[in-house]
Amino acid sequence: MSFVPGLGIAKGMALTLRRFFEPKATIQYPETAPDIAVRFRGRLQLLYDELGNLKCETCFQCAQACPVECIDMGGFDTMGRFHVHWGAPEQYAERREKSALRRSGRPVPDPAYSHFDPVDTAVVEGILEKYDFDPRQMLAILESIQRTYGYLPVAALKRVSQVSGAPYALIYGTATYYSHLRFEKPGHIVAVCLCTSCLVAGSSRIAGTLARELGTEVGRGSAAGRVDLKQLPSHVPGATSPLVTLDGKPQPVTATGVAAWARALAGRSLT
Amino acid sequence: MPPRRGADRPTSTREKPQAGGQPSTDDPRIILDRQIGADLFEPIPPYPPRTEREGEFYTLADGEMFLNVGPHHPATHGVLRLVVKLSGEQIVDVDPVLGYLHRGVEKICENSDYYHVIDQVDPLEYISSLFQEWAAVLSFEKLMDVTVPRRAEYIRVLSGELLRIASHTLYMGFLALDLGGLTPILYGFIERDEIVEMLAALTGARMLFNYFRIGGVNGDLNHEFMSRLGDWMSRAARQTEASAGLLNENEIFVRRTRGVGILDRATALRFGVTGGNLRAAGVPFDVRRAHPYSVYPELDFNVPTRTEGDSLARYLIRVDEVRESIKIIDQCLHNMPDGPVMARLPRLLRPHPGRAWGACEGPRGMMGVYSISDGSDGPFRFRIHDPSFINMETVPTLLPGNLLADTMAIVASLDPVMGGIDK
Amino acid sequence: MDRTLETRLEARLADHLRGPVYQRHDETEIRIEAGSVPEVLRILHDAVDLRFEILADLAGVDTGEVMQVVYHLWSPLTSDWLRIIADGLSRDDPRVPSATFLWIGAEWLEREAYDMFGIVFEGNRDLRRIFMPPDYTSFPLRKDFLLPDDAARSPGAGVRHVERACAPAALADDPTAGVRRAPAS
Amino acid sequence: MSSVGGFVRGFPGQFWRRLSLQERLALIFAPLAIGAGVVTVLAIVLLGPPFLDFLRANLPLVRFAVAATAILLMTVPTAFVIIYLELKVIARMNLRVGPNRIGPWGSAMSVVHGLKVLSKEDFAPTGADTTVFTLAPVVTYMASVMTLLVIPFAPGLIGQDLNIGLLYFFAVGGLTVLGLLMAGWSSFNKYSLLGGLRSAAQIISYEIPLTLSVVGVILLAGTMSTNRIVLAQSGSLFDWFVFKQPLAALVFFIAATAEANRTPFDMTEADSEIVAGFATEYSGMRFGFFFFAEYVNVFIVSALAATLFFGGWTAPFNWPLAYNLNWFNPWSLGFFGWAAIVLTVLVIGSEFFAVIVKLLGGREWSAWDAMGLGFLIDLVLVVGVLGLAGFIAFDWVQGIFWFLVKTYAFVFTFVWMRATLPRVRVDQLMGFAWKWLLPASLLNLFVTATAVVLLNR
Repeated sequence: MSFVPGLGIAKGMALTLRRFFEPKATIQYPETAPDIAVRFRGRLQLLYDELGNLKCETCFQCAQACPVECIDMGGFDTMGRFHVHWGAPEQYAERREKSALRRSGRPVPDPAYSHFDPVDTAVVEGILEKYDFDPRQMLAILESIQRTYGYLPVAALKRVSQVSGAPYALIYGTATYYSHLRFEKPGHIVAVCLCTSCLVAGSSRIAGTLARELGTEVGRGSAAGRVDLKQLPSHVPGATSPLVTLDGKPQPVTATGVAAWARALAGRSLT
Repeated sequence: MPPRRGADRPTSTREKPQAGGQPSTDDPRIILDRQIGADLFEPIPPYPPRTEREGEFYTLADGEMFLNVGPHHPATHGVLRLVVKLSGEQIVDVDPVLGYLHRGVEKICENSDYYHVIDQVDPLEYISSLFQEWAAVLSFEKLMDVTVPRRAEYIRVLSGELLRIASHTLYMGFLALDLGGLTPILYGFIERDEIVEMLAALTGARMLFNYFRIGGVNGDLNHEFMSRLGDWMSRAARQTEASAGLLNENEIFVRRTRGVGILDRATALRFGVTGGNLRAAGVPFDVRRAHPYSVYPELDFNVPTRTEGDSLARYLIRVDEVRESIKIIDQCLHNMPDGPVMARLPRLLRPHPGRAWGACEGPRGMMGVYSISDGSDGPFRFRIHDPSFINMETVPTLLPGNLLADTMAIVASLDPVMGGIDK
Repeated sequence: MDRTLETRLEARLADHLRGPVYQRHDETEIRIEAGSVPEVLRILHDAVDLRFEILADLAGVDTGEVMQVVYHLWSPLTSDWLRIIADGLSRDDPRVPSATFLWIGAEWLEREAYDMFGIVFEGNRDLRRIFMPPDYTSFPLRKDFLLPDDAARSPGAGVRHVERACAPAALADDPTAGVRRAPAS
Repeated sequence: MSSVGGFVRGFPGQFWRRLSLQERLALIFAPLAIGAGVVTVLAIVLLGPPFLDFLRANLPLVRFAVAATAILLMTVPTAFVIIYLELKVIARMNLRVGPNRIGPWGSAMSVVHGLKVLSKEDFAPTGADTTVFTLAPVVTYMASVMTLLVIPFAPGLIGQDLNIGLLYFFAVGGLTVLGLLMAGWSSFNKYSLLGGLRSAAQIISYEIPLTLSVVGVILLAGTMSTNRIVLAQSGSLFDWFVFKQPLAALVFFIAATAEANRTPFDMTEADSEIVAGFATEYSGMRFGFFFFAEYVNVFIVSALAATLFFGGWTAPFNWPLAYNLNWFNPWSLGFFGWAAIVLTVLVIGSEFFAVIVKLLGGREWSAWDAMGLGFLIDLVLVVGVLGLAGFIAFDWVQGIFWFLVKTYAFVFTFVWMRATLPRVRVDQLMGFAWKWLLPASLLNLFVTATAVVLLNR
């Protein structure tokens, strides 16, 4: 406070008067767009690529990261399979069952297994026991689960998520990354015999055609996961070469007709 | 259920005058109608006092009256409700009523995991969000024995001090606004907006930055931020001086604030007040110096203190702190190290069971977080200590004896943020 | 981590400590009985070689089995935060002597702990709910807190302050008292 | 309702129900209109001549009525202008833009404010004393408008040249506080009560230095008639009383600020302390009255300051060139002559400017826009030319010009202070009035009186 009475007031008045003529700070919004920072994440949106396809790969990372767990999503992943992420309540129930119980004694509703084919998830506990619930060994865990069930039941994955505490997105990402892990029961098993006589009869070309038509390789599940292509361990006695079996029954397939047969099989299995 | 105290006290001032002849009803609307003209406009709670204090507060001596300041009052910060007992315009006693903004953040945090806690605490003191994050992150890092890269620490200090300046400029504006000055608040907002835009370029958000991470920060310095910062730093000091010059020497302002709401050293210590309000009372307690927690030991700044402890001192302390913060930002820019901004951490955070207390110096004082881990993926107990809470607690001590006109001046000079007080 | 603090504490508070002094990072932690809180705080505040002047925080904790009250103190003489855990409060009727005789500021902190945990601080002159509505019947931060049932039980469900004309004491006995009913026409 | 229902149910109801709404309205109002017209014509025919005689008999009354009406009507646009000024100036001082959407540069903003206030619900709170509650704004508004009666706008342009003009001014201006007190008391609200009492205390304690500071001027001018006070200052800049009475001018300005409840003395509606003071419970047009009264007060106080200390409508310097238009008799042209002149000037001028605009503006100006702008430019130009001519020719135009310039300079100062200064506390306000302003005005009065006595001897 200055000693001259009124000096401070005069200074203030002078300041405001100067500001009266200075350029203004207002941004006339509709006319002049505000310059928004590049990193500004005020707006959430799904991106589309130049072909107009949705870029979302249904990796569930966003649903996992959402603090209030308000994201409830579904969509096609890279392998063309439809998946749904159940919303907040199931989140709490599945990921936090133990902790929620421990923390608040709140009666946690049954995990939403009714969404899936019911499988006995007790085995999963055993498997996790073996890997001592360590999410870092997720691949091994998933492989042994697939060895047990023949595929990866989503119920089992949810169970893994909830017991080991690993985010579902992590498990799901691992499961979708490795192409030898699959989410569906194999529908049909097509086996090709590669014994000498069959090779002579051109079964290798047949195997190649089958693999091409079914979109897979020998020893792998097909992309749609519905047909498995395998190699017969040994020639069925009394069968004609080249020998191709469908679910164990020999099929009358020739090197020329195999393509049509495989297409028909794929079509049939798709229905 | 512990027994409630004073539940048996006589409800002398609370007898509703029942209109004669009408049957008594428990329909609140009818009760309301009957109260009209009686004590409907008295903020007396319709139940017997729970404590001696409440009882004596809500009993009027003759010549006194109650005045409800807030929760919807032009000058209350947030939804604060002060029940003021007046005789004339003299304040006899005050009873702050809190809880209008209570969200139960602690419970929410106990039910979410460590990643989610960080932006659950953001809206607490929405004017300076980074500091809650900082406190939480400090305590979590202690829980998990994480060491933060130096660059990350420097970025934390940089952004934190920027936000401190933003908060203080807003504080000056609000203080002036509560004293009836229209202009400083807008200058404050203009300056804050520059800083906030800057931080938006760095963190991606204007208000609730979810920027600090356990073991670092989310995202490195970028060119846009640096250019905006340089542009601002070139005129920051001048701007601050100009905005402060509007008030510092203004006779009216000085007369309104000098000697008003004196919080002396002993009382401040007994209240556990921290931050600028304590330093204005002459105690040089600044967590950045008293208990260094980041790279602050390497930085050169001093802790301004004053001895008066009145509203003017509290205001001037803020002005000095803005200058200090500008110094700190300058140093951060000059010796900003290279390197990563995040420590390498496992994807899944499950600290061993333990307890940790992290505290940092926010614009309003010490912002502390006490978290207990039980080995799961989320905190078992998450306790937030908010400085505004204690600052607000001093109000019933500071106000009595002053005039009603000083209510908002004193409250504003304590710089409360209801979002933090009500948790 | 300040080793000398440990020795000083043990020298001063030998007969109050429950278990050893625990130190980690820049925190020193001691556990005491609920009953000995006033003496311990008094010693910590007044002793010339301790001088813990500033009450940094006062928190209630519900471990599921017992209740705790946790004090954090700061002293200009040491580089450690001091944490005092008053342990072993019964969950049915948790009671602790108040710290307001040293720090007035503890009053509202204790009110908050009472509001959230139901911990009764004996000697606090103004121990009432601070955040929750005055007719609230349960304590939110307890681990056995059940949200939906509680909302149903709370007599103040959706009823404004002015409209309610009944004492919380009565509510304790009859939870449905004061719930707004249809006007008797 | 029942009677109407019965009417509708009866036989005429059949016929009534067949009509459309417009027909019904016509059926109701046409007879009324016809009747009213007939009555008017009869009244004019029968009572016209004696009425005219009556008017001629007492012209002063007529003149007074006309002046009062004109002043009453003048207040509203004045308030609008000052409100707009306040919005815009404060905004610019806050580094904002201010109203800029409605009307050119947002100049219609205050009008829209007025309409909004008019269209708002107007209710009285439960428990309020409705009669007093309704009367209060009217009292305030009328009190502030009545003071305008003695403000000389220009030579000969004054509501009523009372020889006790100043006394009248302060007497009536003091009534304002009555309205505020009524408002604070009647609207069953503690904030209002505090505001009313504050305003009472404040205005009572500031009336005294205000009046005392003026007494010096009265001594110098030797009269209380505002008009003659202005005449006493006529001449050059240095005949203004502000140079003879600087202290009085300062005291008057400060006290007048408090009198008009302007920042830094706006105790009565200190929004950060007592929500809106006496106006807390008011809404709609009742609030509008208070709102207008405040700004009319600003105008009045500025006008009085200009009148008493800054020479009112007198020019600051002697205007060299002046010619009279007495040779020109406007009636000689007759109505059609005037119409022809106005039309030609407007139409031809607008077309001319429209062409210019079109040529300069090029594509983006459509023909209609160009014509609109041309018309505006032409109008401005014509008005400017006429105004200049009038300024040179008629001294009352000059007077109004200088009067408005001075008054609005003061209004700007008030707004400027509001944009800058915080509010003083109520006890400091009182202390300032009694400890500083009152002694200062007394000192000034003493010195002036002594000087007058000595000089006259």
